Amino acid sequence: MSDATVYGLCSAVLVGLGLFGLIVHPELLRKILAFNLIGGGVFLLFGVVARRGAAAGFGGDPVPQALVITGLVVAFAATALAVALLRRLFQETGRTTLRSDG
Amino acid sequence: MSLALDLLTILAVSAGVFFFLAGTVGLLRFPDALSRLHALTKADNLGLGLVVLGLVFQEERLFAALKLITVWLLTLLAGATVTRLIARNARPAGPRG
Amino acid sequence: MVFDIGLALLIVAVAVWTIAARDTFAAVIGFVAFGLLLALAWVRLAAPDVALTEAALGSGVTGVVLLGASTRLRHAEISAADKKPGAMLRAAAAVLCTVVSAGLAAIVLVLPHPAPTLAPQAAANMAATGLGNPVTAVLMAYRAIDTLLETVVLLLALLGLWSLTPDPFWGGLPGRRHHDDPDGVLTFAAQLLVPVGILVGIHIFWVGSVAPGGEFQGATILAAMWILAAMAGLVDAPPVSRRWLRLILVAGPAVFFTIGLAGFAMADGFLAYPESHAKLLIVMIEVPVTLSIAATLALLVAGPPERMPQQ
Amino acid sequence: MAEFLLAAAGFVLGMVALGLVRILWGPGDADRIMAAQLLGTGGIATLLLLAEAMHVPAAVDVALTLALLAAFVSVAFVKGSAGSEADGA
Repeated sequence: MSDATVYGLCSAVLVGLGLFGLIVHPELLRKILAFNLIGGGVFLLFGVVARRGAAAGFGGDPVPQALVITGLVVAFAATALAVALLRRLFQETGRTTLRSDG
Repeated sequence: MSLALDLLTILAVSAGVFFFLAGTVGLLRFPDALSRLHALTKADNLGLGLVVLGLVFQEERLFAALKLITVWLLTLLAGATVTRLIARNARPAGPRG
Repeated sequence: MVFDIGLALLIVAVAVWTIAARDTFAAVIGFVAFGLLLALAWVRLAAPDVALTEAALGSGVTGVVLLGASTRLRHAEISAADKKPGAMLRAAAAVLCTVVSAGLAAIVLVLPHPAPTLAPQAAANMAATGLGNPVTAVLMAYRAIDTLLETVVLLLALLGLWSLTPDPFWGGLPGRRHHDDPDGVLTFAAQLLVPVGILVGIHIFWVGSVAPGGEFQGATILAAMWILAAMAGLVDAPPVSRRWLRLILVAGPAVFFTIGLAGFAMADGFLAYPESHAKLLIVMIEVPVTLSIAATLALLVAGPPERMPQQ
Repeated sequence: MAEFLLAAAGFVLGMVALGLVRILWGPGDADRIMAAQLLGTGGIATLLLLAEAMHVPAAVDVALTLALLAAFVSVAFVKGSAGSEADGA
């Protein structure tokens, strides 16, 4: 088992954990947090693929690494937008969940 | 020469790591927030300083050494500021009022 | 190897805490710790460029956005926390997520040998750009269209955020006005940290052509320094309707797009650079793009407008 | 030398892990922010040691970024946990 495989297994666990949080947490902010954990796991998997693809004198394949940088920036933009939506929902309805019966 | 420098690095880094241990023990064992704050910031910033000192012995370029020292100074400044702010907030809720 | 296993276990432990913590504020601290540890993992995976982005954006700035939301919603969260789904649903979710994790783990274990890689193509492309950092070369030349679209996505996210402005504050100032620190500690620290931080941000941006770093990382640090100055009450956000502000926001993507179009005339297609001037053109794109990204990120953190200039 | 520095990095990381217990215990926000502060300092030390042990000078830049951002996040944490009443004053 190589070093990269260790992080690969770690990323698999992260995706599962994040998915669990996304399903069971009723609060939207916790769902956003969980979604970011899934993102972290997926990006880490890209990192593992990049590390395994080390060639041409590079420590890792630069193409997946560049994709992860792009992905991190987009994930941040999505998080900021989601948080703004949540705050507006709270202003309008006083709720922080999507349940209408609460 | 290089052996002497290596020895200095090992000494300084070991001492630095020891202070991290001390800081963590304080964080875990001290009874109230203010004394934990005391243990943590003093020990850890000293620990980081010693680690930086040890690594400076390994640097050949001046710029790289200066960068290491900048990292430490930034951490000191941040630590001092945040500690002060936490202490101000922790005091009303603290054990002695 | 031992180090990596320890780090991976620690990352998983912090992730569990982020999901399981009762208090959202504690969960957000867990998430910031998670990002910090991931930055270490990226260094171990020989991806310092990603480590920089993770440390600055993934952990730091994202953490601040989530933290702001958690403190504003704190009282509401406490009442909502009682309405957890039933045991059956939780068990079913646990089973589903275990299956997903196991599937991914199995895929990781059977990844092909030798691993497929685009590194040789990226290396061949890098020689033509005059850049020394392969990741920057990929972002600015080999896959430049992705980067162009990304700057547009950031702008769209900001437009979406602004469109959530309550009617009376349309075109107003984002976020709350922070006042000077009563005993001046924060003001003092910000006055020292912000100039140093701006220097570091420019440094990280500038070394990006030859060493790990680049426009996204540099821009994130610049944005963070502006927000720090705002939190210390040193500066205030401008009203979002200001024309100069909007010019800064669109300058980066506009220059990027224009030089991309010029590629039809100067070289052989959209976003193609003539080999003799490739590096110059890339720097001409990167400077306004960095400024635009920094402004966009800072405004995304500041949130929708909440007050008018007179107040 | 590299092995020694890597071991030192691992040890500091272990201390960081123990500090996490403090986050789990709480009880107050102050303790949690302090634990985050410990994570920042320890993470920076680990990065600097890794930079030298793995011969990745760029990791020092990561540490520099982390030092700046740790200050930034900690200030935001303190302002946030002080609550809206302290902020509005």
